[in-house]
Amino acid sequence: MSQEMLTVLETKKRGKPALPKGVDDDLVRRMYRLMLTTRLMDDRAMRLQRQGRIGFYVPSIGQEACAVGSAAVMTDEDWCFPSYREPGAALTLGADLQAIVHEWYGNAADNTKGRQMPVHYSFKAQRFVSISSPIGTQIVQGAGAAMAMKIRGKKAFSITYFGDGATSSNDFHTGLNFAAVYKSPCIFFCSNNQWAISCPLSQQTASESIAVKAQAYGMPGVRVDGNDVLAVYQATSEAAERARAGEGPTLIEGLTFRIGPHSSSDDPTRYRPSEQLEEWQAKDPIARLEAFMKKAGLWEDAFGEPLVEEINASIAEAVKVAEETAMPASATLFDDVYADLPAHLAEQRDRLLQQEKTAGAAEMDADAAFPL
Amino acid sequence: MSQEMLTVLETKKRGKPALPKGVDDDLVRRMYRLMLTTRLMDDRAMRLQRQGRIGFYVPSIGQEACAVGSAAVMTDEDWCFPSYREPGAALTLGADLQAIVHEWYGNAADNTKGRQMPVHYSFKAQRFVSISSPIGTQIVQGAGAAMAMKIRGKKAFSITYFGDGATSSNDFHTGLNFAAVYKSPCIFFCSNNQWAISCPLSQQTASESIAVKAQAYGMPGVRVDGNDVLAVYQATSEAAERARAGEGPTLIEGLTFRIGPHSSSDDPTRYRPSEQLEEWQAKDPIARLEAFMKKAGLWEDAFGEPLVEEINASIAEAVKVAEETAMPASATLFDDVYADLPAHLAEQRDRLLQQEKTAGAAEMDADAAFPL
Amino acid sequence: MPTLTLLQAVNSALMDEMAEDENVVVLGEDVGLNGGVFRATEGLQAKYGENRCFDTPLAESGIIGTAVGMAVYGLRPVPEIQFSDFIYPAFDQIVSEAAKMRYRSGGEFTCPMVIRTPSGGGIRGGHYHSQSPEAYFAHTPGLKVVMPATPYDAKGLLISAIRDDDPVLFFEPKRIYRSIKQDVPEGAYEVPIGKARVAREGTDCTVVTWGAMVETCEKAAKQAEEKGISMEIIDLRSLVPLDEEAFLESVRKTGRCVVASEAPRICGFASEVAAIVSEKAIESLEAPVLRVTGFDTPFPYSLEHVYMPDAKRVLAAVEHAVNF
Amino acid sequence: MPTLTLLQAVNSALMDEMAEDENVVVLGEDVGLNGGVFRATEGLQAKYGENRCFDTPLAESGIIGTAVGMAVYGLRPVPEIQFSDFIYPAFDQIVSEAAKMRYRSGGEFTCPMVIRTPSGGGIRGGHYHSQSPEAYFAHTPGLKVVMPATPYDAKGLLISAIRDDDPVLFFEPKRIYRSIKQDVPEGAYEVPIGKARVAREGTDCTVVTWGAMVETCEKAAKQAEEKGISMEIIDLRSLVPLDEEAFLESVRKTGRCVVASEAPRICGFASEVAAIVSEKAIESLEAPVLRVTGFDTPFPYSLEHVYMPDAKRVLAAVEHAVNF
Ligand SMILES: Cc1ncc(C[n+]2csc(CCOP(=O)(O)OP(=O)(O)O)c2C)c(N)n1
Ligand SMILES: Cc1ncc(C[n+]2csc(CCOP(=O)(O)OP(=O)(O)O)c2C)c(N)n1
Ligand SMILES: [Mg+2]
Ligand SMILES: [Mg+2]
Repeated sequence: MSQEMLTVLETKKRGKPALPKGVDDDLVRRMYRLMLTTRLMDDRAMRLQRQGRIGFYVPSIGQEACAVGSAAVMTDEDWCFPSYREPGAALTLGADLQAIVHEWYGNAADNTKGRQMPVHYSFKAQRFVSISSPIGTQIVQGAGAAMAMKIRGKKAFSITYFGDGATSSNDFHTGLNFAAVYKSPCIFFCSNNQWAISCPLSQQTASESIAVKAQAYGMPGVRVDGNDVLAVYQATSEAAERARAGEGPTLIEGLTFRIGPHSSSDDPTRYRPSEQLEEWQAKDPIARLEAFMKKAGLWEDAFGEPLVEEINASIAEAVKVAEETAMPASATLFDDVYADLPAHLAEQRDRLLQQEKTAGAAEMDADAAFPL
Repeated sequence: MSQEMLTVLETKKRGKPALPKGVDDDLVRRMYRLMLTTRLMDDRAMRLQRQGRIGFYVPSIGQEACAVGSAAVMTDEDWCFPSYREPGAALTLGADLQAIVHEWYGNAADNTKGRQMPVHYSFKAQRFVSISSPIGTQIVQGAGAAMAMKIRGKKAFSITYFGDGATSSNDFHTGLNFAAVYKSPCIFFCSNNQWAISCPLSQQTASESIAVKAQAYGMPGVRVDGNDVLAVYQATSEAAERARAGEGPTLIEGLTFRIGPHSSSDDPTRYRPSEQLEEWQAKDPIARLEAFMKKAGLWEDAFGEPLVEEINASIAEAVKVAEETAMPASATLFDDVYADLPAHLAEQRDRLLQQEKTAGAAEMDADAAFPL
Repeated sequence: MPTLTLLQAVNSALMDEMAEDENVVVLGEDVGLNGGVFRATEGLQAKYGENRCFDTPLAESGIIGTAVGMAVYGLRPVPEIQFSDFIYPAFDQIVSEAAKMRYRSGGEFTCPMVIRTPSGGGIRGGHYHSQSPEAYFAHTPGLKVVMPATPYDAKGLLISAIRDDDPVLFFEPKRIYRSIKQDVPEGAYEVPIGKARVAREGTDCTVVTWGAMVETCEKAAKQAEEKGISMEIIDLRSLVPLDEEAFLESVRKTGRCVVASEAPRICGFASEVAAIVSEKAIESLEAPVLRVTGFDTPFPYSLEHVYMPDAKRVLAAVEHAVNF
Repeated sequence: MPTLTLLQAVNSALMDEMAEDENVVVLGEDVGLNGGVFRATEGLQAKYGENRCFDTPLAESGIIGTAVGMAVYGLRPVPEIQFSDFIYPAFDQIVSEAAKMRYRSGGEFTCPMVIRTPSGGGIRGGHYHSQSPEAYFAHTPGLKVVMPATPYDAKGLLISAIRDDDPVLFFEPKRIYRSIKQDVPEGAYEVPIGKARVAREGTDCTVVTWGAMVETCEKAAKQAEEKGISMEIIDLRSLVPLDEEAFLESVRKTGRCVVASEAPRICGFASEVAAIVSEKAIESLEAPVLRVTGFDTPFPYSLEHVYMPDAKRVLAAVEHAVNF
């Protein structure tokens, strides 16, 4: 296993830099826009959380290239099993900004019906599978979906996202092992941001890298500069080709960094050295893409402030609509536990509605706040 | 990762073969005797099972060198976390033959008090930790014991045994990962007998070997000829030195073969090619050690039939004593659930004893038999 | 109509549903060439190929986790857990993922799958081949929990479970895998999930039970009859959803209720039945609601026959209730 | 005597027991430098070093599995599971290993450890930061299950749990981590495991509860008082072993019983209490035994306040029982 790392953006060659196979000028511009949108959503959501307008948030600042560059490879046949740090992938796959913002509010228009905390999206139309909080569970599910594709004879793949902490989970092990044994068409994308809440990578694993872990399963492992969206695209697209050709799974490690706190409840200054933060702030994936685009002659003036303003305006509009939307009704509590409502849930629902009539609705505890 | 495999017994050198570091003539003879005892116990137990005198059995025929060669490295400070295929390790650590046979019968003298199926031994005095059926669970426990040794500042190690199938388990992953992160003094010994009931190794993992999996955790992985007791000793003893020196864990893969059925309930002819069996029967670890001992001038006539007869006689005697021993009393059902008997168990016990008095004791279903 | 054992009925249901719906796939340890260690999946791989019935690596969390992924994608996996005692490594995937997928995604993603697993004692399997873990799953919203007591029900319930759009835990009472035979129709039929069965009519005492304990209770009923006590046996067939009315109606008639189950007592499903009866039929009760269950100890080996509730213990409780 | 929150009381117990017994070690995700995401382990690493309080890789099965190995070897590990919702990957190690170690080895090997974990809802944490999984463990022979409702009990029970020779699940009601303060002695003291507490005396209706629900029931009791109903509240403190006599005695006095718990209803511990009452105190009952519980749905986010049993729901049940 070599520790080398794929990088594309800062080529040493002179002249107009070449684009990886499959990437054209438009795609570069699209990816820039997607990364910027992701960043601006994060900025806005973190402020909404501080203002007490939404309950919780998980930013992905600094990691946008991993999500966008890899999801850009997907077609309509491919499925995505994300973690909570891939809003960039959701946007790339076409998820609606308004739908995203509704989810932050958990209101009646949220397509998860206010059932989960903010950032636990579900976008069926985009094959962006419902996010859960338990770390790692999606990894083996992604392997299962890929097995299903193979059983059905599809030329498609699943891509599963997770963090460095998740490589310690049970499901990382079984997911990669099952995928390799069945040569299933899947891509395991680890966004190695080097921290799992307060635990640095060195407390997570003693291995040389995340990519080297692929050897334990007999699959290729690739390490890529995770703040280089073109490198991420290239590595993912090579893995996708292998998957579609029936050559089985790939583990991709995107080396990146969590610029922000773990979540809106976390204070990284308690545990994280500021030098490391500064080092990685200098490698900002959006700034690096901007520099590349300028060098490659792809930059347009409209990509500066005007674009920021345009995106911010649509986020503001979505927030406004979300805040004007009602909360889900009590009776919806009992929907979707099963396809049909069984008798015991009908009874519980009826009793609740009856009680709301006689004693009034339950009150929200204004003090309740998510501490983590 | 090289696929090379450590072998010692069949040296190409002429003359009296050299013994690995730490092995003297006596130890060779002792290991021969232990392997032979293990084999003869298996023979006898399988016949007892066929005769319906014990309920179940798991033979380790063909794998004796893995258990004996590795356990021979242990001192009184080291702990063993076995699977069900290491009676050889129990004997090597000094477990009493009579205690082993009592366990097959699950009688009142069995030190597990008839609580578990045959071969689920527990020998506290030998630091041979209680065996459970769920595959893999002991691996992470072994890592935990080693962490405890480190916390206490002991110069000792734990050794954990498991099969190739167990490498797919959650606990393999977490056990090796925790051990490597904490640099704990432990040895993970995989007896790769190439089958997990009816599933061949190729359905278990796509990796080049078991040993290569060590790289995923940043620890050394060693492949050793598992039918070569001296090679097993040498690899284990090198790992033990590393562990004691604070250099952390080692994964050892002993390549061997399950000559018998998975258990007394299994019929391998349903799924296993006979050529593979024959190939491995030719590599019998006891026969190979005998040949080595003859070449090395360590063989004595008494090691032939007389030794077989002596061991068989002591097994026969132990069987006789076990069969004359009563079964555990009903009231013992409620002991050892907790250190003290809580009120609800006292109540359940008293009601049972009362009922036995009035309605008679429960009857054993003569037809009940373990199907697997 | 062929006369089948419960095991053969399970096999027959799988054979039929795999023919019916190509989304149905079977996976697990040793289920392929070997046909499962109990032979429940015998012949499936030969008939439907390695794509539809296949062995897995030794990891229950992987079996269920990949099955969740397959189900979310659109298949109808029927994973086998070799013994229900080995389901615990998969607990997280079942409880956190399969059970909550529909709810947490607002109904966008679903997880139709049937986890088949032999459960219960009586085969001299000790701690780890004898447990009855159904209560863990009954306590988990989003899961259905089914346990047949007869070959006919085994086939019909399994077919219903496979066609169900939600995750179903299907516990097979392995003690009676081969001991009971019954006429079982060829071809597919459904026994609805959520509908109990009156296994035996009676007037003096209701006994609520499920799985292999139905047979034990029938034995007790015969002995009770000799003593002039008429036992009514309700075979729940499914624990979630539960056919409360079936046993409440019976208790209202008999005025007495005994619940019999192999599992440990504390928080077992027998406690749930007792709680429902004490909430909804207390005015009809002429005696305490009694539970006959496994003891609150791990499942033993040598004393298995003492541990497991037998006809004697059921009868003693029934007599106690009737003479109260 | 210092006035401490429940969280500080937990921290104080850990501080004291680590000083007392060097076999006590604390491990878990973020418990070291960060002091735990709730700060329950704050200062332990600084005081006792990285050998005695340390962070682990992100794997609950590894946290508990290694703790089992440490306990078997002779330490007294106190692993933290960051949220009880994340305990399921460790379910196998808890249920198959820790719970059965003493029994299966005939008493040769033991597994003294305390699994500390914040549980329950009320912090707007949705599905995966709000569950009350105590019934799963109460159903598992070999485990003890403890849940304090006050700072004083939290410290005393945790110390007892650490000194206990068997594995203890110690659920910390995170909703009241910081909201209740109480005088808590400095230095070690024990509150015995298996002894309930009369949280409030009353004559008309017994309410059995535990954890954060004790506070909710106290609120309900005040409202009931205004309506002329006198509620007696029994705080169980430990579910296994259970102080049956405490609530049976109360029910014999009041003739009425309501059981209140946050967890889903089916097979929850409330059902166990109801079953015991209907078995052992039925003659004293003047009303059905009622359960006030979470609904049998996954735990929601936006409708958390509707899901969780509040004082209104408790009061409605009490009134129903009293007016029956
Ligand atoms: C099974 C489980 N254990 C613990 C947690 C609490 N937790 C939430 S995020 C997190 C760290 C995740 O780290 P990593 O996988 O590196 O992802 P990142 O947050 O860095 O993107 C932890 C421990 C959880 N959600 N699930
Ligand atoms: C968790 C779990 N799943 C399934 C089983 C059933 N089972 C018993 S042994 C075995 C195969 C084990 O294979 P391996 O680890 O290679 O050990 P070997 O038997 O070859 O020594 C299986 C599947 C089990 N005991 N535990
Ligand atoms: Mg991370
Ligand atoms: Mg094997």
